[in-house]
Amino acid sequence: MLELFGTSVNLAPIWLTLEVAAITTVVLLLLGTPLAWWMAKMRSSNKVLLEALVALPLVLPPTVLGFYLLIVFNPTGPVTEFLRFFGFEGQLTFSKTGLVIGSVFYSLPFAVQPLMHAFEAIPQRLLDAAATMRAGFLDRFFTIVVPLSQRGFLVSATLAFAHTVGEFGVVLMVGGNIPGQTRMVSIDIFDHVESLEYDQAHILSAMMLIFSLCVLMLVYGLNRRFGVKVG
Amino acid sequence: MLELFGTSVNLAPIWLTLEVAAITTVVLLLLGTPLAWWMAKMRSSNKVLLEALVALPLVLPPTVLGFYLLIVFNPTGPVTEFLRFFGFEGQLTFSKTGLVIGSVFYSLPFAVQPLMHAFEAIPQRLLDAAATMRAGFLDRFFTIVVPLSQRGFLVSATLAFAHTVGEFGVVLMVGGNIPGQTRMVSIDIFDHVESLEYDQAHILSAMMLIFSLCVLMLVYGLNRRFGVKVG
Amino acid sequence: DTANIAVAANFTKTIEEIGQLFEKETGHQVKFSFGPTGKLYAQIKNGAPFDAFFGADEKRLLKTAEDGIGIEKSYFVYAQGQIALYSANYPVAEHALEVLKEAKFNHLAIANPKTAPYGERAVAYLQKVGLYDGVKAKLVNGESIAHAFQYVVTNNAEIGFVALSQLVDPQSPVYQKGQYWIVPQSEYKPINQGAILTQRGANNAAATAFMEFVKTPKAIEIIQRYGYNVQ
Amino acid sequence: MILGNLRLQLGHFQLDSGEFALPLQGVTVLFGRSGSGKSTLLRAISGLDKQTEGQLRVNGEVWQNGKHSLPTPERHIGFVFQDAALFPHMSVKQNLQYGLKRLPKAERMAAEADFNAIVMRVGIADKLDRGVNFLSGGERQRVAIARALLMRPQLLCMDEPLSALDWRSKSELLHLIEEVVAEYRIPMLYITHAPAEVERLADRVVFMKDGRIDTIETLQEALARPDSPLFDDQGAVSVLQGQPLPSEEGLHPIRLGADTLWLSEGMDTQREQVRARILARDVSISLSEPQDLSIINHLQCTILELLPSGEQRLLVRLQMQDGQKLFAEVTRRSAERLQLTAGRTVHALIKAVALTE
Amino acid sequence: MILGNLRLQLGHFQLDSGEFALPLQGVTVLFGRSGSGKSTLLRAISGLDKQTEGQLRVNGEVWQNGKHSLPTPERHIGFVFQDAALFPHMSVKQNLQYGLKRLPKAERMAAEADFNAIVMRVGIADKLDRGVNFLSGGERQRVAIARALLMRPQLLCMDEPLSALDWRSKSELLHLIEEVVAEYRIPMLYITHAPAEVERLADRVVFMKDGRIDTIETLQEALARPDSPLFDDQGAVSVLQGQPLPSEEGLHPIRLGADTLWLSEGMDTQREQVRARILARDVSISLSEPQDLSIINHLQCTILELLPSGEQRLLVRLQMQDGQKLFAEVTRRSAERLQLTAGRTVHALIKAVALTE
Ligand SMILES: Nc1ncnc2c1ncn2[C@@H]1O[C@H](COP(=O)(O)OP(=O)(O)OP(=O)(O)O)[C@@H](O)[C@H]1O
Ligand SMILES: Nc1ncnc2c1ncn2[C@@H]1O[C@H](COP(=O)(O)OP(=O)(O)OP(=O)(O)O)[C@@H](O)[C@H]1O
Ligand SMILES: [Mg+2]
Ligand SMILES: [Mg+2]
Repeated sequence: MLELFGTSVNLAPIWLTLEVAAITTVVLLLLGTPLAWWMAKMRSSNKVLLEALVALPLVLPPTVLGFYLLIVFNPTGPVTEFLRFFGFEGQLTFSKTGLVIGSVFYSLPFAVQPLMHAFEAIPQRLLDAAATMRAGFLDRFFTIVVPLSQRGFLVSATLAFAHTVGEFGVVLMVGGNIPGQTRMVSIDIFDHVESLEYDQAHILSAMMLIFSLCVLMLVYGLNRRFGVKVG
Repeated sequence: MLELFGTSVNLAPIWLTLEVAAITTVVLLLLGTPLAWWMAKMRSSNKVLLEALVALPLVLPPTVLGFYLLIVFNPTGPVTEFLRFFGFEGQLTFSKTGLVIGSVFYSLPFAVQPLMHAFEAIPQRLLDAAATMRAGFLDRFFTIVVPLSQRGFLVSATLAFAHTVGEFGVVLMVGGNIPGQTRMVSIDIFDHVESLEYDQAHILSAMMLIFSLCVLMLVYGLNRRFGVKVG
Repeated sequence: DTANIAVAANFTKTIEEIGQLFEKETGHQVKFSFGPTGKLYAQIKNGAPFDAFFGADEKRLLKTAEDGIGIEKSYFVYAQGQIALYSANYPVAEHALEVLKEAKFNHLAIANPKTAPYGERAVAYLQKVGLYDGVKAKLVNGESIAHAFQYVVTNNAEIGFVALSQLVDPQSPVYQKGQYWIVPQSEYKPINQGAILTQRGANNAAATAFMEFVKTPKAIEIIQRYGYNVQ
Repeated sequence: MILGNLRLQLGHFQLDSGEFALPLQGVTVLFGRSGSGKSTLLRAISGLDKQTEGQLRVNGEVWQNGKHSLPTPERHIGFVFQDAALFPHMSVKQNLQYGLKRLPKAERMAAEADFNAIVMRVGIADKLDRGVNFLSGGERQRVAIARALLMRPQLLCMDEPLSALDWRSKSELLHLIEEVVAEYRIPMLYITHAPAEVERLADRVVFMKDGRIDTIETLQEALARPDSPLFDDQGAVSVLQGQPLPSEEGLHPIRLGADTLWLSEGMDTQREQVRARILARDVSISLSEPQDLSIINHLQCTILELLPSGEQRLLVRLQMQDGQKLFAEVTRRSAERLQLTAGRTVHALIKAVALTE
Repeated sequence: MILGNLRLQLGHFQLDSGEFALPLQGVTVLFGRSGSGKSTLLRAISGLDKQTEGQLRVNGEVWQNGKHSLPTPERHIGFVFQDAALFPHMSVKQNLQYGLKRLPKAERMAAEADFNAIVMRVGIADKLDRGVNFLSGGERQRVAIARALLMRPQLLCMDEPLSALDWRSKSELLHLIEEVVAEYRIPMLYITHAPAEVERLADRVVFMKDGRIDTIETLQEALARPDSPLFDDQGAVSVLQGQPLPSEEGLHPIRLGADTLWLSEGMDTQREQVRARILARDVSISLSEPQDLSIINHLQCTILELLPSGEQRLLVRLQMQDGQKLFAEVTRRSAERLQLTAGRTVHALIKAVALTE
């Protein structure tokens, strides 16, 4: 609990949000990097379909997305069964895992698009040159691609993080709003509004607004200065 | 009413959604074009702040945005008073006007960013050449800039339209869910879920999913083929 | 023990107060997840880890029993919501029916009659007293009773049917401001808010204890203080 | 006259021309290293950069006064850019007509009357209906030149119009520009890096350095010094002016005072004056009038001076009988063997084929 | 030997080399118009394009067999790209060491021992700690060449390594590459558009056309025809090979059989053979041995044939006393005046300064 302008603010949802956003960002970078690389190198017209699929969360209502994730990740559903088969225990939804999964889907375009653009901007010749100097694929990836797409990774990570922080619909559906476990800031703001605690809602909203603005300015600053494409 | 797979679907929210999305798109193009032009020509570091502000709806929870729009747009609030001064009658909330204004805020980045990129890609020399051929500013804008950013306008318009169609939080908060007036598809889906009418929800969601996918593929197809940057 | 309990959003403050008392007296822990009743139902149906479900109506609670998730014999009505007509400027305390009949206001806020019992009862009452057709065009639907209340609080609707609990809470932004009129309970079918234990909660000592605790006079006192009736 | 003193700050680069005066006739070439501010100065003169400050009067009209500047559309100039800057969404014809439509009525009528003549002159009459993206680089520049000419500008600016072209298009277009200059007599400001273009076109050269105007010289002055910036890896160059004579036996003579210089390449005999560009290394020296030699041009000259050029070579400055100067490059060894000294009369041998008009 | 037959489809472009065999020694130049598939062939040979199909054996090792191809890292080649392709996030030294670290131990030790020698040779010893973005174009290419040499490749590929440089860096680097070729004796595949580079470096020329190999000729064969694709706007060119002799009085003689050719530019006298490139238009013909003339080189030749070249010019093919062929360009008028006919003995006059090694 924190006292701010005479109003006590429960910090647990903030920490949880930051934690989930951090984990989501890591997961997104781990999954998004190969996906973005693959997309960057694709030439076929499937690429258009894949790009559209990745971008889908940008235009779908989050509650709709959340509702279907809820159905797909149902503990008796096929996805969970499949994972059980590999020794997975526990449940995908209504836990931090659920929050992370939901956020990963929701923030996917924000992570994949800047990475893809960064990868596309790496001149093929540099990779060719490395290949003639006896560097294999992974060697080239880590010694040439990664250092040269630093800014792409940074933009990707900050956008994914910020977007997860601002996430509401999916998280509410998939997470279940359990205090300390799945209640994130955006839901908390809403609970405050519901229970007529407008002061707390205002304070949390202001914090979120300032945070988002800072993150975006960072991203666009990098973008201007280093020519990383965003979004 | 439409019978589909043995389930009756109310079409009114669909028509309303398309109408609001269309109006929003027009408004966004009208407002977004000068804004995007101004931003494309800006060199100062304010540009970063402006870009961040325009992108804010991408990372803020829409319900939070909606809640504050509700406060700002109230009929005795300064915004409405200001509009009254110019002869505006009626109310911003609970009307198509409100839906459009809310959607304009929410879809702003989707309209402005592709336009800005399209404008930035127009070689200054073409405008200079036109100036030496006695074309004034507006003349140049309509005879050179607009035709050359056609694809940018198309991407801008389709993304703004699709995003408005998929809009939920803001519209829910500001609209008042009045059947035939402000009940949009995304809210309708939500209501069906709430009242356990899952069949209708599934049908509407599927329609929306397919629609969004088509729009995005169109956009990315254009993007690939004509090099218009998206998002 | 710790119990996770899903609670309809309108009951947020009340149950938090009961929960604190409960934790102090029994040493058990309770965690509340708030949300719209329909969404909570969808979550429970898809495996949400809730030990008990305090809804805003009876229908969706009993449906869980039908689905084999809720334990039918644990079902009881823990509170009855009371509808109040509130306005900041109209003399509803004395002349509620006249105000409704004249219908000089622009907007009358209610909760969505399709998804929220408060809204449904309000509409039923208006129909019963023959005023529905007169105000039909002015109805705006909040997604929940809290949302309807936001419309009134933010001045977007001049008048609205809200929950008595939202008016008598000392933290409420309209506490002792404006006027309200409690619709006599005899005029509408009681808004029975039902609670049910889930299969998951059957073996949870905290959950079962809490179900009983809500029936104790101490709890009832709190419930009544927040403006609900208890049978 | 163009009278001016312009300043313009672009990022870290500062243009500060200093006071300058240029006659509003013939071709003025802006010459200087990359980044010396040639394009920036030309853009400042054209009013294309809004931040320009200073003074500029052209033909008595005020184009720039402090921060106040006459908008480009009202300056009545033509501009040809390095990459032509054609409007990609218009056909060739539409590109040409873009400016026409914006001329006042009277001028428009006159310009439309010229349309066919100019289009023929520039050699794009058969390409009017093409999309500009289907033109070669050379054709694009032709359209750009026609487009600028059609506006009947009082000043024609060209910023490296040939530098993006291959050598064949370059030489064709250089020829075209030369003819346009002679025919339409529009004063021209021309930027180039190529000494060959300067030697062919320039009446005067504005040398730029670090954002300022260093010197303004006539072409003859600029070519007189052996260390002229106009000399590149091919070494020193002389430009001789003469009157074209009717061709004989497939050769094209030029009269230089009493002498005749034979060119193997054709030229426009309608013109009063033509220029021949001669590399110093293509000029040999003979003490006597040589016989039995495939070299046709033997011009009698007087040695003015011997200038060292590199380690083992000398640049010999010769004066021809009509007073024009000619450089010859010889090895020290030859110079010693032939005992070349200032004042001696010699024969300059120039292979006819080595000349380009 | 390189034995191959490679196919590669890129969009609408189809490479189909046809069977070819190239000795794995000396410099093989790929020459052809833009878009003829030179780069594509070189990339196919290097294994940089995964879709390559066909056959390729290099020194007996199978590099490509049908769709199966040996990965580039295992082909042990070096590659120098047009724009150097230095890693921008590394210093010069790190760029040079990138490949070294990936060599097997024994080779690495040997390469590290060569490090200083190569770095000195290429002239970048004082730039090792620089960031590569602070290098000039010429310096970048030097680093790229050193980087490739350090890998001790069995084949060195260069795709237009000089085309992005200014003329001064071009000539310095051409010199360097020539020396590297002579010194390290690494077989080289070299792409260029510039005839001058072909004439300086090539042992044989692969002419490409529309995605196929048109012909493979030795340099002498390629230069023998008057319509050789290697001749550009400067016209026909001859390349004479000779032994360098010690310089005298600042001039640099080359022995061509019994004759001596004097160059004013220095060359590496350690080398067994050097080449002199002579433009036909720089060669004049005299019937008698001329006196009093600043032209030093007078070579006695026999006229082999007279070939028309343009409207008013003739190309005279001469045979020198040591059997090498030399082109001279003269006007028809001169040819008639001097009565030049095949079989006649004449003197070819070449200004010393006009030679470039
Ligand atoms: N818009 C700009 N913002 C910042 N710096 C600029 C801008 N335009 C040009 N410059 C800088 O101004 C300097 C002069 O540029 P300018 O184009 O006038 O040179 P130039 O003499 O025309 O060179 P070049 O021969 O390469 O065309 C350069 O250092 C360039 O980097
Ligand atoms: N990745 C690619 N996809 C499709 N077409 C390609 C690709 N790379 C090259 N091409 C096409 O293949 C043809 C041959 O290209 P290539 O680069 O081999 O020519 P080149 O002879 O090296 O030309 P240049 O002299 O201009 O370098 C060109 O028409 C080019 O457009
Ligand atoms: Mg310039
Ligand atoms: Mg190539």
